[in-house]
Amino acid sequence: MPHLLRAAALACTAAAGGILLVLIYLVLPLFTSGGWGSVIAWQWLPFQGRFGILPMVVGTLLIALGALAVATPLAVGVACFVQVLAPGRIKGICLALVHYMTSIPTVIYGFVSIFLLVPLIRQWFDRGTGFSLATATIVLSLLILPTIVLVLQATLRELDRSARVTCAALGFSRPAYIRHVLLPLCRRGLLAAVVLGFGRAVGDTLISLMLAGNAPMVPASPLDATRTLTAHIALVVATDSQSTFYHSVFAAGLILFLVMVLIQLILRRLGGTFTP
Amino acid sequence: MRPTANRRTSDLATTIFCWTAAVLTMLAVLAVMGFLLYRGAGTLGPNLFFGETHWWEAVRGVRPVFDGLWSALAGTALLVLLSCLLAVPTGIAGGIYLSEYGSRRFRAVAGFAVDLMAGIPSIVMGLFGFSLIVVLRHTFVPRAKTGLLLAAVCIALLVLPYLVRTTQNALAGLPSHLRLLGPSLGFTPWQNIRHVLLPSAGRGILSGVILAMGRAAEDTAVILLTGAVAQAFLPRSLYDKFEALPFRIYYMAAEHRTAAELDQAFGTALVLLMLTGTLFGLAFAAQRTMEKRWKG
Amino acid sequence: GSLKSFADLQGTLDIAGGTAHIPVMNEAAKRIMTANPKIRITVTGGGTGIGVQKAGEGLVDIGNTGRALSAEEVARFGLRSFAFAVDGVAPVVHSDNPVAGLSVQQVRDIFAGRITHWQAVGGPDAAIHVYGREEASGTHEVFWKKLLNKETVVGSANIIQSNGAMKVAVSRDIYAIGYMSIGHIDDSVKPLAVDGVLPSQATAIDGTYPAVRQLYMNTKGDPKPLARAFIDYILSAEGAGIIRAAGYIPLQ
Amino acid sequence: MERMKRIPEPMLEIADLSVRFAGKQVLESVNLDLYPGELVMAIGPSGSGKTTLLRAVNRLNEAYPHCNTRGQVRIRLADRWWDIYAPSTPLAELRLRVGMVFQHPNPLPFSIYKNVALPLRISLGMNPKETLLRVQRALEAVQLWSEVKDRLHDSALTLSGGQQQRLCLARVLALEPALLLLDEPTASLDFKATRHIEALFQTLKQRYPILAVTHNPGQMRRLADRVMVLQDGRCVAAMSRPEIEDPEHSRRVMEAFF
Amino acid sequence: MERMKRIPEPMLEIADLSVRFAGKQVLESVNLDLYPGELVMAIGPSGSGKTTLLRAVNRLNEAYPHCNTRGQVRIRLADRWWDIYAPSTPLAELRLRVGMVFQHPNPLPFSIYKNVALPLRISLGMNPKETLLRVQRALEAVQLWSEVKDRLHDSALTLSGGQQQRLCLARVLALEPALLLLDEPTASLDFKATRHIEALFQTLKQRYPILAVTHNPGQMRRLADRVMVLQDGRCVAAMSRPEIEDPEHSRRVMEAFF
Ligand SMILES: Nc1ncnc2c1ncn2[C@@H]1O[C@H](COP(=O)(O)OP(=O)(O)OP(=O)(O)O)[C@@H](O)[C@H]1O
Ligand SMILES: Nc1ncnc2c1ncn2[C@@H]1O[C@H](COP(=O)(O)OP(=O)(O)OP(=O)(O)O)[C@@H](O)[C@H]1O
Ligand SMILES: [Mg+2]
Ligand SMILES: [Mg+2]
Ligand SMILES: O=P([O-])([O-])[O-]
Repeated sequence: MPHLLRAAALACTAAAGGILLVLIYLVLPLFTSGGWGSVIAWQWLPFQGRFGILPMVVGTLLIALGALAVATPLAVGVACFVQVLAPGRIKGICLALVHYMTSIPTVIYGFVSIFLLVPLIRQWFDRGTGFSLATATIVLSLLILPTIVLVLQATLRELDRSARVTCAALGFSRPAYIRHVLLPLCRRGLLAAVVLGFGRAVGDTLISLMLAGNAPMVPASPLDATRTLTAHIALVVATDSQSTFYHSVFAAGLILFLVMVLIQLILRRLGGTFTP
Repeated sequence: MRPTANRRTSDLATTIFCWTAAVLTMLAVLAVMGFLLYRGAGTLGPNLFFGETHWWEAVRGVRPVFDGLWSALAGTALLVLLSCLLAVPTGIAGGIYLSEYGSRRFRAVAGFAVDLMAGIPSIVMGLFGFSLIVVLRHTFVPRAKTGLLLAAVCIALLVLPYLVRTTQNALAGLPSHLRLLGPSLGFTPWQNIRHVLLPSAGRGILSGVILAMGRAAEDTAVILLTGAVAQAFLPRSLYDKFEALPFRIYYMAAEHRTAAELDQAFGTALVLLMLTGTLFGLAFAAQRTMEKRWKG
Repeated sequence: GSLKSFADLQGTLDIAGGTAHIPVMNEAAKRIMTANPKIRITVTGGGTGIGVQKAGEGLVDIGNTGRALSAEEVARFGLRSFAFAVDGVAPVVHSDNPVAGLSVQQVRDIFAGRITHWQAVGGPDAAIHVYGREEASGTHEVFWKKLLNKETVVGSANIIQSNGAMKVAVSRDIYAIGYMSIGHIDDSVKPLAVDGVLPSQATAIDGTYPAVRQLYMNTKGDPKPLARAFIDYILSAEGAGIIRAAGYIPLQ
Repeated sequence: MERMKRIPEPMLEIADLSVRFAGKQVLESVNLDLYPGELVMAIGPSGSGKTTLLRAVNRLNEAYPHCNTRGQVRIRLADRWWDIYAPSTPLAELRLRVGMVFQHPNPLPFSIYKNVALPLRISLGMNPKETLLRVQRALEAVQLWSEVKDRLHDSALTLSGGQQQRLCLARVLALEPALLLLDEPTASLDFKATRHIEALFQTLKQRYPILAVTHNPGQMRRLADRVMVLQDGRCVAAMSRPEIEDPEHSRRVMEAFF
Repeated sequence: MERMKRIPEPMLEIADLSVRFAGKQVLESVNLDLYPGELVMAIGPSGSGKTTLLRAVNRLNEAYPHCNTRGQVRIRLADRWWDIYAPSTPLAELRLRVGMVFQHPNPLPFSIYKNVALPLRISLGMNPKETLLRVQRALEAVQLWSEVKDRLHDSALTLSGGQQQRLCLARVLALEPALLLLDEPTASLDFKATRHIEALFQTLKQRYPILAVTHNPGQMRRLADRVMVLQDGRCVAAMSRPEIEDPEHSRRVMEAFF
């Protein structure tokens, strides 16, 4: 049995390595042809030979970080609510709903938002088309919320099992228990949850593609349209397959990949100090 | 007997914060579902699924379905099945190995690889699959085409790291006395895993599987590049192009020509929602029964 | 040239590419498959770029383009083109927009971002919401070459992925302006007269409206029997009927 | 245990207390008054309901599923009577004033220092300097200070069994509760440490009345002012100090009920 | 503890054993031979390394981070000597033959029945019928059967402290190990139950030699064939049966090292 397990683990590792190698192989032409200079730039004007994808990098980060900033506090609140504060019945309903949220498809969030949220944003702010950074951020935060809540709550549940009675006996009120025992102890779980959430946010294509407006520029306000790297790939992959134009798609893919590497490295470094 | 004012305020703030978060979230989800129900419920009926085609002929694949989502439904079901078949055993096994066996070094390397893979956006995975086919065509397999198998493989790769990580985390999160106890009773590592650790971690692992299945059913970006098309009918082999519900929704959301078609799109979204909901319900029930069994 | 020629054929035919073509392709596929259920035709869009690329790589049997192939594309992939219809590309606005026509210069100024307010062109007191297409689109290329004089579309324009989607987007945004295939235009959007010429298939064919192009099907090398039959069918009299019904002018 | 007439008012009043878990009767009609300055011990065979009795005093039984409690538990704090099971009672405050040491040590997965300091900081809102002092005093009281003063920031889970038990006692003492519930507080301690802790209890009971559980007849003889004997959830006997001191009598009681 | 010359071969040989946790010396050069039919007790103040010593015998210390063990531990099974720390030793089998009862009861979060039955099913591959019989016998041996026979399928976590302790003992006995390690196995038991368990140990030691930890001098006097006294991780004294029985001598030893 251990051999089978080992084989599976090796397969997982090999797959990751393989994907990385293929991506690098595909980006190589950019290095040899010196196309990098034109890709790492601020202007996307393909017909004038300017293939800058930095605006998309900024767009990606803005949307993902924005979604994280909205979703993380919400998720912490929901997880603590479910684990500690919710009365029995409501706890069940709330938890079931959050579980259920994981099964709501991205495309449905996008689809519904086009008809529900976009017109609202357009009317309320009376500026822009409604397809904007803000719209995508809000919807994306809803998408990554259950991921964060569930990962976090799994940690909370274990902690709660061992600490609840003790802390009750020490006279901690429930909110104090949340603030001073659960939250500090679940830092690791929270971090893991946030990373997973960030990964999902950066990686999501459909919501930004459908809602962010896809203008290849750095937005000046939350109501401006912007384009993420993922949407960029979806939009530009529809070109013939041997120009710089096309290779910039792989550059976008590689940048997404490298962002993740960076985050992982930072996390690992942090990780050491979190061992209990 | 009275707490300090300071503490009372913080407690109140914490309570209000948690309640607000929960209520907001629930409202948001209910709004999405309510809106879909309101717009889509009216279209539910045999027509939505099979259009003008007779349902029995459609189900058998004798006659193509126009203006119905039957083919998309079947395509999505096949896709989820195939990709889970590939990913679930591998992912769980890999997770167990990483958490219970691997050497420190291997664990670090493999763990990092898995994390990286978890970071690969689905569109990049699609791009990878697409490029792979192009490369294969130029080299070993000149007849390689995008289609169901490729999409399933890419989606399997996409959900694999989630499975590995949730398995690993669920095992790592177990209290240490559980880990000590098996060995002290003479279990081999594998027996300890099989009979003590896995059952205890089962809930966590299963929720990982739920997450994975949900993703497989809903992912649009991967199949966008690896074989989903707007009109294809039932695939006859693993290499055929196929329709899928999420892609159909994406397509119809942008392309509907009439109000009736838009209503169809809402109906399709509702069906997809019910499908993922059912999958989810099944997994949930399985989780319950499993829990009962190992506790008894 | 007619449905009967499919009687002995079977197998799968994959079609992808230009989004202007989709109504024609879908209708033809539907008729062929109804006549002979042994044939399976898959249709999807993606845009002209996808059509060139997928047909070129051999991933689909027929790749559609909304523009003529460049010499380089033909040389690299060995593609053969089959033109089947004439189409124009028109600027469109919401049907409630009081603006009915613009000068070429106004069109250029709007899409270049120099005119940002509807009042500047006699419209309502509101900002102009510009919608554009992705660069790989054939529709975009024609509009950009023939009406915009190769001037870049303003960066803040919302990018839309297909002709159908452009129509939906413009019809839902009262201050929108976009451009799309004339064949796709219906009541939900309003084409703008350019220098007094209202874009329509009639003005396109008689040469008074400038932004005109042909729609092509492309195959890698000579088409295989099923693809051959499909192309022949589109180019037949029955095919012409389908093309006309979709709002395009068949090439005879 | 019939109520005894004394001049001072009791601190704790348990009247007709019954507890069921999933329908199974675990405690039945238990009565007890606890007076200031007194250390009452509950003894009884394993599974007779001693722990459940202690947990009933600060409503911790409710943390377990299918628990049903009837009867009355009242506590006098700052000259006011609180009905512990009344919905309006501020439960957290109450538990804070009722210190409980569990049968098996349950340190939180924090550092040694934080285990004692956290409740002080949170529940009493103490400032860091005062906290440090109080932590040290508490650890000294249970004779743990010298053993851990160099590793205060190690995880409490690395302590030995006896060290953990003393840590949990220190954690409760630091809070200066109004009443102590001790569930076999010296079970994991060596005899020397036990003697020390017992001496500590002798002083403590002047300040906080104590309700303790023990399995050790010697400890009972050394410490208890009164004893209640539980069997199958019922209070089947009681002993006063003279009776406890009479070896013949106490031996007879033990033989009868164990 | 200097080796004693006896005719039978020992079952367990601990030679020059040292254990460090994160650089801190917890055991230093401990030696011990355990002969068949013998019950040896380790005593010593809290934190002196008793638990660590027991855990060293079946390599459970390794489950904690930063543990470093030196020295030799050998065990004789079916007339073959096994070096416990040799990489080639089949660890799982070995642990199966070395039964250990922990200081604090650690039932698995399963049902009462499954807690005892699971190791039988898994490690010994016993069939269900045999298992049931063996479970019942083990629970009877620790006098738990009558208390739990109606609720075998309740969670073991709902048992009282003493019941949990007996359950864990039963779980180990059911496996019929070759050697028993007992870490304060009666700490949570009332005196009657303690006596019973002690009598059980008296019979058991004929079949399995026992290495036990206790805090109870009385228990030591009643049970131990030999005693080793630990202090700060070092073996500082040993007592043979006559010395243990001599109240004066044992009192002096205790006074000296606690
Ligand atoms: N949560 C629970 N659910 C069901 N039964 C329980 C629960 N807690 C305790 N019991 C049962 O109630 C009885 C009394 O338990 P309790 O823990 O009060 O005993 P105890 O007197 O403290 O025993 P010990 O001396 O062994 O600790 C026991 O039979 C026990 O199994
Ligand atoms: N995992 C660990 N990490 C660091 N220190 C440890 C660890 N385990 C034990 N120690 C320390 O080693 C010493 C001996 O611990 P051990 O548990 O062996 O004591 P003990 O003799 O069993 O004491 P007690 O009678 O209190 O159970 C203690 O000071 C303890 O704090
Ligand atoms: Mg108890
Ligand atoms: Mg110990
Ligand atoms: O027809 P197009 O999608 O290429 O504009």
